[in-house]
Amino acid sequence: MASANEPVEGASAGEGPVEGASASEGPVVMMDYFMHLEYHEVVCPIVRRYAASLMAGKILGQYSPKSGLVYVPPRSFCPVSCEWLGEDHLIELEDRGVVTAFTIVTPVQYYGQEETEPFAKASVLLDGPGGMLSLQDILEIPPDEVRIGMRVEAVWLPEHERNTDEIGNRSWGSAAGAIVGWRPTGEPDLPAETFTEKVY
Amino acid sequence: MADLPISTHVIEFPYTRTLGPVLGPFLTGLRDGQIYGIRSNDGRVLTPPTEWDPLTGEPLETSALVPVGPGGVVETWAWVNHPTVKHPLDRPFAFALIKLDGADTALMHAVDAGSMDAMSTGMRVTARFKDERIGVITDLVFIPEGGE
Amino acid sequence: MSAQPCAIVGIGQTKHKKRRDDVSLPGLVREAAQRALDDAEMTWTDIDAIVLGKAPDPFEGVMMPELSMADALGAAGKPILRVHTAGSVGGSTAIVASNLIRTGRHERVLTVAYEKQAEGNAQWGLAGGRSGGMGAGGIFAPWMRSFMTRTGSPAHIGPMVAVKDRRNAAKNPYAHLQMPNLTLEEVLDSPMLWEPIHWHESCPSSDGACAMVLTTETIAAGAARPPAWVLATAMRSELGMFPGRDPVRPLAGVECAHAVFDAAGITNPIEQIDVSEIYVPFSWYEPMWLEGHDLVGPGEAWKLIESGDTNIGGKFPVNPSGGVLSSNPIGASGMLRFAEAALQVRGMAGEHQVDGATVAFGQAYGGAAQYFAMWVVGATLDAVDRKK
Amino acid sequence: MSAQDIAIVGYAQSPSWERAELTEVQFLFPVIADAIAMANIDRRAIGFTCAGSCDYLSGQTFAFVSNLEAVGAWPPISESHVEMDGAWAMFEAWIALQHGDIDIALAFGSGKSSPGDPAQIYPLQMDPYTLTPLGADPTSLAALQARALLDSGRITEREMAEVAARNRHDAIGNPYAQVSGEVDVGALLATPYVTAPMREHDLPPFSDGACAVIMATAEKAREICENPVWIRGIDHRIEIHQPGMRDLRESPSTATAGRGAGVGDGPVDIAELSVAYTHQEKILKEALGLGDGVKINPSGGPLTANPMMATGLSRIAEAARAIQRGDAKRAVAHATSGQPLQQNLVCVLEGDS
Repeated sequence: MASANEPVEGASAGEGPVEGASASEGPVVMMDYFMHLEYHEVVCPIVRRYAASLMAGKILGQYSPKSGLVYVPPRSFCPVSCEWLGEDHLIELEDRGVVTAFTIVTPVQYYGQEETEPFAKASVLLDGPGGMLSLQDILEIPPDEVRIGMRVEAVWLPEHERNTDEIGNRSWGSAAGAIVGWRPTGEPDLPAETFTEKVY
Repeated sequence: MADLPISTHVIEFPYTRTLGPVLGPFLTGLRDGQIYGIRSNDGRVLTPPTEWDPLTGEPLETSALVPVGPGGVVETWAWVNHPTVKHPLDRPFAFALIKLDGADTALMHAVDAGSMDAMSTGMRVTARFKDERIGVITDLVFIPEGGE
Repeated sequence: MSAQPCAIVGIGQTKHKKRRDDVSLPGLVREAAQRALDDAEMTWTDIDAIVLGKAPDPFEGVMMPELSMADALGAAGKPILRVHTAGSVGGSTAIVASNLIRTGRHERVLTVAYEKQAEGNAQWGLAGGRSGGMGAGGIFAPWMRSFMTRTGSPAHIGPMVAVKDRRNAAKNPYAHLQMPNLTLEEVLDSPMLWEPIHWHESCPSSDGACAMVLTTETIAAGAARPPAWVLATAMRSELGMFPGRDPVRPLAGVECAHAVFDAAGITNPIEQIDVSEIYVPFSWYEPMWLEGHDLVGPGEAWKLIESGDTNIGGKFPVNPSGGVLSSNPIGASGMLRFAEAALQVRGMAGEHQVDGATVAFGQAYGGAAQYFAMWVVGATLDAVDRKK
Repeated sequence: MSAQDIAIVGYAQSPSWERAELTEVQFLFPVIADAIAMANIDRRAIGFTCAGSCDYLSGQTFAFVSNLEAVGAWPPISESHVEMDGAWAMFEAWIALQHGDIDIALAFGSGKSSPGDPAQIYPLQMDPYTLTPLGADPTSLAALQARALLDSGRITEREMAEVAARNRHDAIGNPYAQVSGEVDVGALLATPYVTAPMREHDLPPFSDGACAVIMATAEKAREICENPVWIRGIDHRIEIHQPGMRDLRESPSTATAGRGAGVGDGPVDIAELSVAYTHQEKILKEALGLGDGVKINPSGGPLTANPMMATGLSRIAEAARAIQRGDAKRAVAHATSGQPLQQNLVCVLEGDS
């Protein structure tokens, strides 16, 4: 056994550091590691139904009789009343509603960030049976004019341009590929105070 | 099941890892074609070098780096028939625990032996450094000693 | 079987910075742990069990780090647990560790929490790796706006909290951002990130770690420096996203506070708590939690803040360490709150010490303001009774 | 065991799917509901809940938050989460029960491996500087261990194949198994190596699944359950991380945890061990000092169903089921984490005398 700090003589490729081009002379203080992971997840049945309804120009939700809550997109169960929800709990929702909360995001640059201009994301409470779509894009109005109580309606892509492949199991309230966003209807605003509780 | 719609989702990020007083010199050594271990408080030479005693957690003298290798003995090995994109070689190769000359613990690394038949426990291997090196563990692979 | 007392005899933290390029990932964690061991006058081999906490692994790209960090934490042959409850993780980790002492399972427990955010990017992590991320502030902004409307709080209250915390941080050698001369105008002039939050009202991204050594009453009797005693702990979680939830005053936060105060025997928190370290990553969360934990009544928090009562020397000091607004290694921030509360009752908070503090409150929250971890610590086991 | 006696009063598992159609929270939801129903308690009687899962499995930074929906955390609950197998979540819940202020706790583990490629994800579990960049995957690390054991003469490739055949035979009739059936050892040995010295049958299937276990303090357990399964001991330990600094042929952390859990304090009828690779049965059996009379993995074990983050807790549920069915009086359950067998948890269960 060679003594601990002498490079081993003998047939090894050479003694001590091997000559050869090394990128830079100074000490190495950083190490890069490029993580790349791909996930291919089966779209669950209820999201498939939701995506299909969007292709047909309709927004499907699920109503929970026990809790009285409406979930959109539908989730197959109600986490509040802990009851499983099936076909007969599906309901068709309105494509009009009111902005209950919004955020004007000034995009911060990070790897993969494509946004450069401030954008508004809003929670839209749908008319009729209800249902709350979050993180929706507001169109045809500058971000700083978005306000609570504003009446909005969905802006659908033409049927032949719709493509809901992007809708996966975890796209919170996404209607990507069918609804481009929500535009003001021009109707008078509803009083903002009624929504301070429904900030969701 | 085969025709069910699939949603694809990629997470990707270029992490930048700071190295500190032991890993910095260790990877600097690899860039310069030299493998280092570290002398533990009980006199053993640990490879890969750590800032602490792995058994007790007590701090080590971080400047006590010791050159080891480039040759060494295979303590155990596995033949990877189907390498993934994350593996260091794109053709079948061996992962091995290599007790480098001068070290008291084994380094896990890849052996580009060409075929499984070239591999055996107890064989000697030696480091084959890449020409272009940047200071990462993949700056080298091992080959059977006396190989090309 | 009543719970046995749990003492905090060792506290350590790193100098929090944007990027600690002088240490490896385990080296950062060991820096805090070694300081906690030195404070406790214990060695690595004295420790029976380790409880590690941090926020999502994709922040550093290291999965289940307790596995690769076992050796660095002297864990070989010992039990180690890794807790993960989003932003409150630093607090819940400390609570899980204290349970190991209070149930008599172990006698010397090292608990560590960290985040080395400069290895990755927190905004990328919070966006789940996707473009157009909201950022935590983006999720919280509408809730802050709703709180301002509900309580009629004037717009300068948030900026006042930012000035207080960043000036306090100048008295905390470990804090990341230290701005002894920050003014209200500078905060109001700084760019708006998510309306109504200005740049100076939002937390930095930091590399940092925090560690504590917890032990039994008998072992603490021999401690070189006064220990802090865990008087009560509580954790609550609630669903994050469902119609009808009130995220401005989450029920989990209300119930967690009542549970921890009841368990500590606190009947009038605003009077009996000497100092609080609470999770305020965006300025408006100070008033929101003062009311959200029923420390003051609705519409009262901004008055307390405006009067300077939450400053060091005020009636109810909040975040004398500078808080999350000044240092935010996310995984460690919760434990920093718990540890700073313990430092206060040990009389070891140095320049930002609240004089005579014997009862302190540590709080952390996470996720969509849906995870809560809280503890009350005292200079003595009967610290609260002495206040009555 | 000085800790207050605590018993398992309910448990449930999902089937083990190669590729689940439902999302993780959707298939976890009925498992928790079934465990609660078996324990015949009201959901609100649960004093503490602890979850085990791993964000990286599903590739989402806050994936564990959605699992909270399966627990029905409204009104708010006292809950925590470990980024580990559900068996460690059970340990944390078992500790919480010893506080004396609650009397029922829920622990669960869930994981969906199918969306990702574990061979590409799991290298992130290893040392980020010296092992992750090599893509050191669990199969390769297990193969290094298998080779070391083969070289020591303590096992042969035939004996490894026999473990696989026995597990698949025993899995016949187990509704939670994904792989089962009668296989010929000779035929298995004729198949090619995947990662030598391991063949297909030496490796676990990829599985999606979930498991939940409900525990109660002695007094509450006797009140709500006819045949509670007593937890006589739980202990868990971790070993050094770098494979080159360990003797892969041994599992000292399992031996220590086994002593801590009191395995040797009485006869053992069956043992549900987290044998994800055939050669590991020998290592774990010897580390726990289990004689040949002990039936190993009557459920078929992880070689027939291996839902990550739930597979360790499933061993505990299967052992409890065997006791309640009368197939065993005293059982050992084992969970593992880290590659290979770096961290191990041992639990000793006993039926009512």
